[in-house]
Amino acid sequence: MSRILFRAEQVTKAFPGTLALDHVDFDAYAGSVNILVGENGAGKSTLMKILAGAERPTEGRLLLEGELVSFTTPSEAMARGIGIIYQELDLCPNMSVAENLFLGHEHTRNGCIDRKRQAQIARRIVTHLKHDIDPDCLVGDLRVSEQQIVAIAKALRHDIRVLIMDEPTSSLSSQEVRTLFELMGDLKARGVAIIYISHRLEELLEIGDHITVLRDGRVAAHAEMSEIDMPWILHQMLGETRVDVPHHGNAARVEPLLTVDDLSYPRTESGVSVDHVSFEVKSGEIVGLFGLMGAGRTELLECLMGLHPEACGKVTLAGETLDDRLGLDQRIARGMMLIPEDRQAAGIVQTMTLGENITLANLDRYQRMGWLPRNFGAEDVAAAIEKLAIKAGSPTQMITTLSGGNQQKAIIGKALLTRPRLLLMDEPGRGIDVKAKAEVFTIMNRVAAEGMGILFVSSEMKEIVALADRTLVMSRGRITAELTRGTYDETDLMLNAVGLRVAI
Amino acid sequence: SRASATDRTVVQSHEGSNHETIAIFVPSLSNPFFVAEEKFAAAEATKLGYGTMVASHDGNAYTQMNLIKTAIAVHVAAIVLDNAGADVSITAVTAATEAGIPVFLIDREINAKGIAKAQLVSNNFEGAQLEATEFAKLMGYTGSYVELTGMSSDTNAKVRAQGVASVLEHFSGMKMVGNQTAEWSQSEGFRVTQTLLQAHPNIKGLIADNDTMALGAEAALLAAHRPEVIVVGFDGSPDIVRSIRKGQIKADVLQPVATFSKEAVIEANRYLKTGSTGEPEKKQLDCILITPANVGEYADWSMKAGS
Amino acid sequence: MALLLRFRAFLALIVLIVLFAFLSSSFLTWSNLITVVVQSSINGLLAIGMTLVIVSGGIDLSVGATAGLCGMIVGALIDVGVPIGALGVVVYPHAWAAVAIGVGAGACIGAVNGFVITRLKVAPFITTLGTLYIARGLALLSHNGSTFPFLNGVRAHGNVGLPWLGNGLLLGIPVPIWLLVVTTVVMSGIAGRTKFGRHVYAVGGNERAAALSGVRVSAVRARVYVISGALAALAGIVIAAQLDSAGADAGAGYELNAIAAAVLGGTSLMGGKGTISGSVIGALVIAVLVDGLLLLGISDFWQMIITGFVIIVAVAIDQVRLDTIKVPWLKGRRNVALS
Amino acid sequence: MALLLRFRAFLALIVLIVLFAFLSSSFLTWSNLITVVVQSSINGLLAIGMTLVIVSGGIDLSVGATAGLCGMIVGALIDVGVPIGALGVVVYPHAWAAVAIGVGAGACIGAVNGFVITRLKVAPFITTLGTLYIARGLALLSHNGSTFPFLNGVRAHGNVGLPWLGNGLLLGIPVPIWLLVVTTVVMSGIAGRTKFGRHVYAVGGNERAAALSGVRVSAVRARVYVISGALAALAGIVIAAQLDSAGADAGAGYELNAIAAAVLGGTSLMGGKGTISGSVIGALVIAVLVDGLLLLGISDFWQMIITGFVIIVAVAIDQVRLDTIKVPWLKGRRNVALS
Ligand SMILES: Nc1ncnc2c1ncn2[C@@H]1O[C@H](COP(=O)(O)OP(=O)(O)OP(=O)(O)O)[C@@H](O)[C@H]1O
Ligand SMILES: Nc1ncnc2c1ncn2[C@@H]1O[C@H](COP(=O)(O)OP(=O)(O)OP(=O)(O)O)[C@@H](O)[C@H]1O
Ligand SMILES: [Mg+2]
Ligand SMILES: [Mg+2]
Repeated sequence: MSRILFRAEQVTKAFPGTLALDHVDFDAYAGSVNILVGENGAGKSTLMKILAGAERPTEGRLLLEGELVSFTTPSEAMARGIGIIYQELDLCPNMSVAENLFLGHEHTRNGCIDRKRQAQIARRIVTHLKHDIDPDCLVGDLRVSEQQIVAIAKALRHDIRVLIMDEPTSSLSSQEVRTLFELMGDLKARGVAIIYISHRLEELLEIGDHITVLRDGRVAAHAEMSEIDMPWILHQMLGETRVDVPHHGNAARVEPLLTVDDLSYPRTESGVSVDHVSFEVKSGEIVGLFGLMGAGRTELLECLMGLHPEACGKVTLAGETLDDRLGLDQRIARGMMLIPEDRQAAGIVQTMTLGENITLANLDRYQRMGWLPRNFGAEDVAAAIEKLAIKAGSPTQMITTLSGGNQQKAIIGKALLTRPRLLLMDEPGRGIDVKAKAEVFTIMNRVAAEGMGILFVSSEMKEIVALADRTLVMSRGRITAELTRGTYDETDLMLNAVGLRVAI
Repeated sequence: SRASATDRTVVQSHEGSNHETIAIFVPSLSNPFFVAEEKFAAAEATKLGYGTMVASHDGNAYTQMNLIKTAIAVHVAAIVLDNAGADVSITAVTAATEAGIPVFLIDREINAKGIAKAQLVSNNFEGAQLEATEFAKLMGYTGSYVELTGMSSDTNAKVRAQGVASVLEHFSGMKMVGNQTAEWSQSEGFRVTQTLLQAHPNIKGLIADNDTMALGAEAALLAAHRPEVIVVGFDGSPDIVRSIRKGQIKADVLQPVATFSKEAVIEANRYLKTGSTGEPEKKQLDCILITPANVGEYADWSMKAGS
Repeated sequence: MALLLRFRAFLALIVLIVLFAFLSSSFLTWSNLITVVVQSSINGLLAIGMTLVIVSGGIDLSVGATAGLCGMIVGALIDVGVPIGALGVVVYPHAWAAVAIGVGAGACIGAVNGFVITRLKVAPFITTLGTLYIARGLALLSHNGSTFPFLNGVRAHGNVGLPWLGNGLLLGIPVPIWLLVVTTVVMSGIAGRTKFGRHVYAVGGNERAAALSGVRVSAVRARVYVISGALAALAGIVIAAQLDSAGADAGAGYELNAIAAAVLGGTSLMGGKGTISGSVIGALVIAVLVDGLLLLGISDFWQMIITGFVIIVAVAIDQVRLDTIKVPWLKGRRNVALS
Repeated sequence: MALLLRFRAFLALIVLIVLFAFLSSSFLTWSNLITVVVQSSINGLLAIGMTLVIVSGGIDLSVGATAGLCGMIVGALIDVGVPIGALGVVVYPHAWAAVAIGVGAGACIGAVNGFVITRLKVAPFITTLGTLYIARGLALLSHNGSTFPFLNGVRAHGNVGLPWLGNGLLLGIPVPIWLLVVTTVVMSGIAGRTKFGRHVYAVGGNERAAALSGVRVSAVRARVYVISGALAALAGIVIAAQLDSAGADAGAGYELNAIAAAVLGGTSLMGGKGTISGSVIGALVIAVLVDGLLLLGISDFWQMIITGFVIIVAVAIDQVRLDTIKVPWLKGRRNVALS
């Protein structure tokens, strides 16, 4: 058994109304991947922030190679060789990739920042991650997945002994996950202790060496990865709860709910992002949209939602042709709803509470003679919290104090509450735990059975295969394949997604 | 003036020796003229045994109303006021009078009689005529000039501009090529003069309707190496007088600020003691022309000999 | 959180009142307290509109100038009337009609702000700075820099009554206080209990998320300026009514006071946070401070210095308090936010 | 993006210059252009400091008052000297020493702002509003509301030379222009090329991310106020040198102009965005506008109205342009942000 490099002893963290961590012991072994799993809100991120010096524990102590350490700032932890990739990407959108990578640790020459050198190193790290993001590009102009790469690159810039990765793969495609795993292999070989958090359980079995399961802020179990299997993980995480999602099994109705005809959205620098796309979604149908990162899935959904009025093509919803200039609100009123990909930038209203976020899109229904009654929507909020198992002290808790997965659930709750006819979901499963995911999928099945049409983007092939009645595969802005449930597997998906080469 | 600096900084007790307070409200804290006004009035009040309540309404009629309401609410004995506008101030003065608090106006009148107990003002119109006459003489009754006027919404700005015009329009050899407000401000005076010099490089003189603008204009002219341009001002501040002594600004008009500020307090005292000021309500006090010839007699906002 | 922010200005208010009550025998009299509240009413009205604007993520620098211009409009309507050129007659609108026209004019200025900000996409600061200049210039131009005196109208013209709005009493309480109270209650309701109000908070909190939730971002943003303009007009008319005359420079510089009241009351300039009642309390704090210092007979330069000091301390004390007493979750948040 | 933002103010500047050149024969003369640049220098200096502050996510309302107070300090040092009480003598510091002391005093005021904002956690708006009052009050108190006239010193006292800073020439160019140019170049360098400068942008862009990356957020935030204070002091001293007298109300209201220049130049009040050079161009735009309108001999009320109009149009025109010509990536972003 390898050496314990970093150790947390009896760590407790109290927030008002929540005991996020309750006397937790956690060990990270050198040269191994130390897995941390648990439901949303179990306290994983909180523990990691404590290890990285971004939060102070209420109680408990940290030992780095047997030496007692106490960090008051993240820099102190960084100086001791602890690198972290936060769950909520902490990047400055107004600055370039290179600047973000070196923020707080700039290379200087004669008092000035050595931009050339920084760009060089940045390019090297990014290339190492098998990407070609321009170091001078503004981070705010990057897509979420690219930002994730930047965040990873940022943690790798240092000489690290401990690398904490809080859901690094939640917005990466399987190919990128591969690259990341290779990289983790290198780091392991160099004796780095990697702490790895993910809700994609199959990943864990693949790369983990040790596993710790957190439940409600307490350590539920700890084991060597070689000795356990998936059912064990599920059992430790969830207790007796069973998670499997039966397919709704309804026959899709005939009449098309959404018809997209020759939709294009131009983009001068890099060709097109949506390239003459035509397809249909019937009511009661769940349509998966698969593709690699940058395939244009997000932009396709945004075009449907009316976020890009200069997109051209014909979109018909329930027989009504939607004008290009039809605003977001009018599309929502006609029964469309989008669950956006970027939770922080487009999903939650940071200044509002959990309850206010959930009810935000639904205020019309609560109005009584133009006024909102006291405690309007309280029942809906309570129902959403219960149904989606949102872990929160109360509906009046600020949304930003919720764990990442619980924020995502709140966004899903908000969208479902509007009872749309067509639900557009861009990576809805990002960062939510197995149980919640199963819950969301069950709900998707149920509302589909009730006649809602769903178009959902996912980078997880398993999800798509399990859930979709029909799957559209996108590659470079085009739909390269349409696959019907039961007639394809993950390999087919991949082949079609990689591009025209294979498909045609 | 350094001695007086200290007594201003003293936090005066709300109640004076005779347990009564006189409120003194002026339009500005930073224009030397109004500071002098306040200083003379406050000194007189203290001398007569009153406490003082002093504040600036910044030329804002609403702030003035609020100050007066506060004064009413706490029952000051009298109010000495340099008001914020001939029309807009009537209600405020009326309110105080109706509350039994006599108001003594200084420096500017209001467009109503019989409300204030006194209206002691300099004769701005005649003063401006005095200034313009001297200016015309200095110009040799020929040449082009510009005028800097006060804040557009201020009564005295209009009166002075009219006074100046009433004289200068008679000299056909003199030509006004520019007329611009510099808002009573020194830095605005500087800026506006700089630009006016670009549009009218050949001006021979500049007549400013108050001292701060004149000083700003003078600085701009010196910076542009145009010391020969004739500048005259209006108010009689020590700064202007220093400039006249140095031979820069050519003439100025002294307002009897020391006189009317003290007089207002004296009349207030008399009114409080006897129920009457014993004087007519409206009094216009004459302004005095200051030139290099008589500048030696100037001291602290007044002329020794009263020439 | 909202409660706490309101609480903060409230605390400062209480401390100031207690302090002045000790230091000056005149302070805690009915007449002085009424005076203070009346004095806060103008700033309060402006701060209410400003709060909505700031919460939506904007700023409105034009409120002072709008107040001045709309006061002039009402002044002109009452003093000069509307000459009907062709007929050679002059029509005098009723005083309340004049008020309505004035408030409408304010709303129009607000609508222009809203249009420029949402359609021409000019930053709110620039837009409202522009309308500040334009409105002030128009106010000066409208009567050539002069005031409209005597707004109590002429009985024969059927347009008397305006001064009541400034100096009248209703159930023994001055009308401006009623206006402030009613506006506070109504606007608090709108902010907290209507769809529009909640949308304002959402837009200020995260514009994109709001848009994706079906909020008509542009419409919401435009409307807050209309409200702010209308309230500014009302404030300007109350000023004119109190002074019984309308001056073109009325309200000059009031935008800063209104912003200060809102921020004192807990409104965040970054948008999304703030309450109407907090801002009104902020306006009260300022009014109490100005009144109290005057009562103490402190020399005017010192009044300024102390004002500056108290404004800072009022907010700082509260911060210290929060750090000292045990509110662990707040402490936690502070640590995350900062090193 | 940065380039584009700078470009926007630049476009407005060019349009205005061309316009005025057509309308007034005096406009496009060497001496007038020099005058305009000199007139923009004060606002330019203030706007440079303000830009850093705004980029960091703050605001500095105290710059005008700081300028006034520091002008008074230098005025006192030159006019009155430093009386050494015990010895009964008066020491007159050299003019440049006085300037250094004045700038130092400005930096101190900035340090107080920074301390209150970062340690006592008072909002920047409130803090600097407080120091605005305090500094203005102190400036008035310092010489009892009077000015210090005649700052050219006395040769016997060895303290001559100050007015050169305001009206002197160096290589035929007025000194204030040199000051503006040098400050622009130096501060642009600091903002764009040094660790500190980039940290300012990072803090304004995402404070949390910056803190988590090891940026000393408090130190960065505090320092921008020190710089702003020092530049404000320099501006105040230049004003005093130009006028050859230091007045307590110098710089009153300049904070709004400085913010306007920064925003015109593309600085976002939400923080994180803006360039030094953009703000300086913003200051030039304002100076050209004010100068041009005055040259045209337009009446002052109309000057105001037109100023307001041009400020808005200058920014709006640019927006229209961006929507019309094809810059799709910008379009994309804009549309995402709004409906
Ligand atoms: N600042 C805060 N104030 C109050 N409660 C908080 C705060 N931060 C976290 N919490 C609570 O602490 C608990 C643990 O949160 P944490 O983010 O560690 O969960 P997590 O295990 O990372 O979940 P996820 O898988 O969703 O990311 C949650 O209940 C959360 O609501
Ligand atoms: N490296 C790149 N640089 C610039 N543009 C790119 C790059 N990679 C992809 N794109 C463009 O981005 C568009 C798709 O972006 P979008 O975010 O919609 O894709 P997506 O399929 O949703 O991917 P993701 O899984 O990352 O969300 C494509 O049109 C492509 O032209
Ligand atoms: Mg987490
Ligand atoms: Mg996507």
